[in-house]
Amino acid sequence: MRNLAIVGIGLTKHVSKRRDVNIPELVYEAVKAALDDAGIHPKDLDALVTGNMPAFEGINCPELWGGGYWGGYRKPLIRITTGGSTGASVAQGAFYLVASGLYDIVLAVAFEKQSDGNTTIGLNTTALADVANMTAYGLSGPEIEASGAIGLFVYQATSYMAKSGCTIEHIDRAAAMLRNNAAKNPYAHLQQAGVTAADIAKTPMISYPLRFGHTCPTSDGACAMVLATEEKARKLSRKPVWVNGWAACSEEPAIVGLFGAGSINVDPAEQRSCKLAATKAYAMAGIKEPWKEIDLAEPYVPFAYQLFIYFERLLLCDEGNAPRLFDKGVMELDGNLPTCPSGAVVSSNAIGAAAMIRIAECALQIKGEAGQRQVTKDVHNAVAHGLGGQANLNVVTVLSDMPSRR
Amino acid sequence: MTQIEEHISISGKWPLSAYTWKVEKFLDRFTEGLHNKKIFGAKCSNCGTVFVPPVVICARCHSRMRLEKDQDWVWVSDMGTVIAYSISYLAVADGLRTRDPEKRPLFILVRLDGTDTAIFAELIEAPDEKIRVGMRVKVAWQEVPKGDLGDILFFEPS
Amino acid sequence: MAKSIEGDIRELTTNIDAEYNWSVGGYMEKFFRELKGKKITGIRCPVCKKVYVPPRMICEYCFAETKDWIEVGPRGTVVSYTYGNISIDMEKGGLKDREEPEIIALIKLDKAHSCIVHRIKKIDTADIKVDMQVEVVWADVTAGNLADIEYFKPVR
Amino acid sequence: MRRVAIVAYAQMKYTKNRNSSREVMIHDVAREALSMAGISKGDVDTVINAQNDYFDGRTISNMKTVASSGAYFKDESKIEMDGAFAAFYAYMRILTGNHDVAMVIGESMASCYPPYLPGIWSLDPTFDRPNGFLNEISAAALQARLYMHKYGVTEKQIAQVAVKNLKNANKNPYALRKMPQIAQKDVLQSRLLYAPIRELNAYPLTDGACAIILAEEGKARQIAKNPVWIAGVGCCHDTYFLGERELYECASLERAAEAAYKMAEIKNPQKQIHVVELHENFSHEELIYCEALGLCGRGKGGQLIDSKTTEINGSIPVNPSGGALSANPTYATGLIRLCEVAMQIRGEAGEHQVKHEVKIGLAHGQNGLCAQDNIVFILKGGDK
Repeated sequence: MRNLAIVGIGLTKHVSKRRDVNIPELVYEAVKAALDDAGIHPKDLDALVTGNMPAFEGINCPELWGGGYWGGYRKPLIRITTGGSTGASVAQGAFYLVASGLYDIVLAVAFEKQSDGNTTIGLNTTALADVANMTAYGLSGPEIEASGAIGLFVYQATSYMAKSGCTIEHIDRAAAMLRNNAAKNPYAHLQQAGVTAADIAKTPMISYPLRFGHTCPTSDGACAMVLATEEKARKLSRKPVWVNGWAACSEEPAIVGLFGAGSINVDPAEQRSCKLAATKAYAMAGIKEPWKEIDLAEPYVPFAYQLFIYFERLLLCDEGNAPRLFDKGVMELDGNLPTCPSGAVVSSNAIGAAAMIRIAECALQIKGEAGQRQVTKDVHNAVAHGLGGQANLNVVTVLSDMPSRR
Repeated sequence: MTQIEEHISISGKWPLSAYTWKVEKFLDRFTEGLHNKKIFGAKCSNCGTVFVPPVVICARCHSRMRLEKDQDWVWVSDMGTVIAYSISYLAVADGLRTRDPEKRPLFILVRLDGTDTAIFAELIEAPDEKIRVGMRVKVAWQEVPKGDLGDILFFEPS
Repeated sequence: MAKSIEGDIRELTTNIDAEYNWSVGGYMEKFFRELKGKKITGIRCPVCKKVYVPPRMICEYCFAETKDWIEVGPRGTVVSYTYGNISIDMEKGGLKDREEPEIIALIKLDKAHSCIVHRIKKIDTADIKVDMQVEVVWADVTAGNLADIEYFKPVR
Repeated sequence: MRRVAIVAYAQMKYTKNRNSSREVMIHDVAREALSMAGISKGDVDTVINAQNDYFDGRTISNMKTVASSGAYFKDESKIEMDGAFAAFYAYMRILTGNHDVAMVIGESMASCYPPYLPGIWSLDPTFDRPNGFLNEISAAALQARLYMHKYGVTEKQIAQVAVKNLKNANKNPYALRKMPQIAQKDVLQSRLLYAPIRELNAYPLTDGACAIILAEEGKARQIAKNPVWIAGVGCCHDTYFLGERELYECASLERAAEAAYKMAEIKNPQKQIHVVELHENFSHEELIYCEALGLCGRGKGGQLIDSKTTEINGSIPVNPSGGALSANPTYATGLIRLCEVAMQIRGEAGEHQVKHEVKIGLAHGQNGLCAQDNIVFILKGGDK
C-alpha cells in the first residue's frame, strides 16, 4: 500500500445557526479553506468523498445540488453516510481511494447544517420503524422514547461508572476541561472560557448522571481535508500529516434491536467494536503499545463521560483506569496524553462533520498549528475516533508526523 | 417562505407518514407466552444465542431465525440483572405508564437470566438510591397480563 | 435465486413528518428581493463571464466566486420542453392524473447562460417547439418569492 | 496493483410488493452469494451497503442491517448511491490490501417509500424543489425531447429500445416486467407520463436486492473456478444544472468510460466489448449512453437500435437481461448490471445468455437526475 498524508485542512467556525448561507455555501467555506491550505485548485483533485446525516437537513444526497460548490464538477465523487461517524467514514473513504493507487489527490468533505432541520425529529427518524413495531405490540411512543432511545448514552454512562469508579464529579470536571479547551479553539461552537466543574455541577440534571452541562449543542459547520499520496504530499506540504492506520468495526445497535428485538450489544459501555477497530488501526500503523506511543487522542465525545470510556476503548490505558489518569492531569493540554484539545464534540456538534474534525484536530496538533490550544508536548502520533449509529459503529484513525511504511 | 432573523428561509418536509415498513410477525408467539406470565426466548438453532424479544436474523452467526418449531424457543426466567440504569429528571411525557406518577421514573437495561440480550424497562417499587448496576430484578407481572410488550415493561427488585 | 420463507408480514406506518427550513443564502435572498420588483436577477462569473440564474455563489466550472449582478430576461428561449398528463403526488408519492396537461420547459433567459425549469401556458401542446421565444408572466401582486414568476407564455 | 474479481453474486425475483421485511430480503441475497462462493460470513473482511435513508424511511438505515448483511464485527460502511458505486468502494478497499474479501449489497423497496419523492427531495430546495416542476420523469422527458430534436431520433426508435429490452426480460427469471408479445405500438400507446415518455419507456417500481462478493486474486482463485476480473473502472459527477449539461449527450459518462477504458486498455469498444449492461431508467437513455460509451458515433443512437446491433443476437448486446426497464430496485440496479455481466462472462445467464463468446463486458451505474453521477466497470473473464 502506498503512504498517504493530509495536506490541507479546512474548518468553518461552528455556530448554532448560519442562516446567512445555504448548505452548499456553508460547506464551500471549509472546502475553499482546505484547498487553499493545500495550495491547490479543484482541477488538481482526482476525486471527492462526501457525506452528512441525511435526515437532518431533509435533502436527499445534497452533493447532487452542492457538489459543484465543492469542486466536484466532472470528478469522481462518492457519498458515504454512517450516522455520527459519517465524517470519519468519509475521511476513511478518501484514505482508501488514495491508498488504492488509482487516485492521487482526494478531497474529503463532511458537514451538517442542523439549523435547517430539527435535531430531535432527525434522531427519531433512526428508529421510527422499530417504534412502530413495538407500538403494534403494546408499547407507546413515549414509553419507548423515555426508556429506550434517549436513554442510550445514559445507560452507557451508568454502566461505565459502575465498572470504572468514575463519579459524576469526574464528569463535571471532564466537561469543564473540554469547555475550556473549546474556548481556545476558534472553530468551536460553545465558548465558555473559565467555566469550572462547580459551574457545570449547577446545570440541571437531564437524566442521572447526565447534566445539561455534560451534553453537546447542535451546530452548523463543515470540515474538509485534502489527502494525497506521499509523492504529491511532499510537494504540496512542508509538514504533511501521515495517515498510517485506520479501521472501522460494526456491531449490533445497543438498547433496542431490529423492530424491538433484544439487543446482543448487551452492555453499551463494552464497545468491543471500538477495541477491535483500534487494535487493527494501531497494527496497521505499526504501533505496538498505544499507551506509550500515542501522544494525543481525539475520541468522539458528545457527552462528557465519554472522554473516559473511549480513552480506554482506544486502548490508551487499562479498562476502568481513565478517571484516575484524568485526576493526575494526563488528559490536559499540558498533560502526558492530552485528550480532546479541540474541546470535543461536546462543544461543537455538526453531526456529519464531527467525526472528521477529530481527525483534522489531530493533524493540526501534529503540525503544531493548533494555536492557543496547541498541546505542550510534541505530538508524533495521534489517534482520532468516530462513533455512529446506536453506539454500534466505531471508526479509528491513527496519524503521525512520519510515514510508517517505507 | 418565512423570514427568520431577517434571513429568508424556505420550508419543506419529509413525510414519513407516506412510508410503510414491512415486518415479519416474529413477536406474535413471544407475546402469546406473556399471557401466561411466561417469557420465551428465541434460540438460534445454529449458534444457540437466546434473544428476548426474538429477532428475525441472528447477527452473530448470520442465520435466519426459525421461529416455527417448539425447539426454537426456550422458557427463560423472569428474573434478571441490571446492566445499566437511568433516572429521568425530564418532565414525564404524556402516555407514560409509570405506576407512581409522583416519583421520578427509573429506567433500567436488564439482561434476563438465560438470555444473551438486553431489554429496556422501568424499575418500580424501588427508591432512587437503591438502584445500582448488577442489582437483581424480576418482572412485575400484572394480575392478568395482556399478552403484549407492556407486560414486561415493569420490573421490581427481587 | 434467493428464497425466503415468506410468512405473514405486518405493514407499519407512523404519523410523523419531519419539517425543515432551508436558509436560501445571500445570493438567493437578493434574487427573491428583486422578484418583488419584477426583475429576474442573475450573476456573472468574473473568469468565464457566464451569467447564472438563479444566482449562485460559485461558478463550478472556474471555481470562482461570482460577482456582478445582471438583470436577465424577461424573455427567453425554449431549450427543451415536455407536457405532463400526470403529476407526482407530493404527499404520498406515485403518479396522479392531471386534467389539463402541464407544459414544463427548460428555458434560457435572455442574457443568461444557464437555464431554469418553469411552466409555459397560453399555448397548445401541439404548438410548442424547441427554440421558440417565451416571456415571463408576473403574478398580479409580487411578494418576493417564487410564486412571483407565475408562468411563461409565447412571445407573439 | 492487486487484481480483484467478482467471485459470487445473488439476485432475487424482483417484485412489485415483496412479502418480507427489507432486512430479510438483504439477508436472502447475502446468504445466497455466500453460498455460491462456498464461504461463510467469517471469510468476509468488509461489507459495503448501498442504501438510501429516503428510500428506506430510516435515518442511518445501515445500522439495522448489520445483522442481515453479515457485517457483525466487520468493517462495514454505506454508500448512499447506486450499488455500482458501492462495488467501486469495495474494490478500492481491496486494492489497498486492507481487505481481501468484500460483500456488496444494494437494495430498495418501492412498495415502502413514496415513489418518485426521494428524487424530488434531492433538488435545490431554494428553487427547483419548491417550484415543483422538476422530477425524475419530467427531467428525463426534457432530455429525451432535446435528444430527439438534436439528432432526429424518433419516438419509434426510442420505443424500440423498450421493445428490445422487455423482450430480453422474458428470458430473465428475475425480471419483474415481462411482456412476451410486446411490440412498438404497445409502447407508443402506453400511458403518457411526461411527453415523450410513456409508461413503457420508464422503469417499473420494484422491490429487490442484489449482492456480489469481490475478492483479491489469491482468494478469488480459491473461491471461484471462474472469477470475473475487474479490468477497469471510472466514475464521474456532473453539474446539477440540467441546462448546463448538454443533455443530449452524457459527458460525465464519457469521462467515466474514458477512465475505465484506459485502465482496461480498451481502444475500440465496438470491437472489444462483447456485452453491455446499462442502468437506464428511461428507454431513450440507452441510446445516449451507447453514444457516450463509443458503441456508435455521436447522434447515431437511433441508427444503432435500427441496426439490431444491440439485440441479444447482435454483435454488442445491450441489456440482454432486460435492464432497468424490466426491474429497477433503485440502489441495487447498478449492482445488478455488474452481476449480469459476470453471469454472461461465466456463461451462467441461462436463457438470456448471449450466443457469442463473452470475454469482456461493460457494466454501468448511475445516480441523480438524468444520470448526474456515472460509473463504468469493465469486467473480463478468463485469465485477463
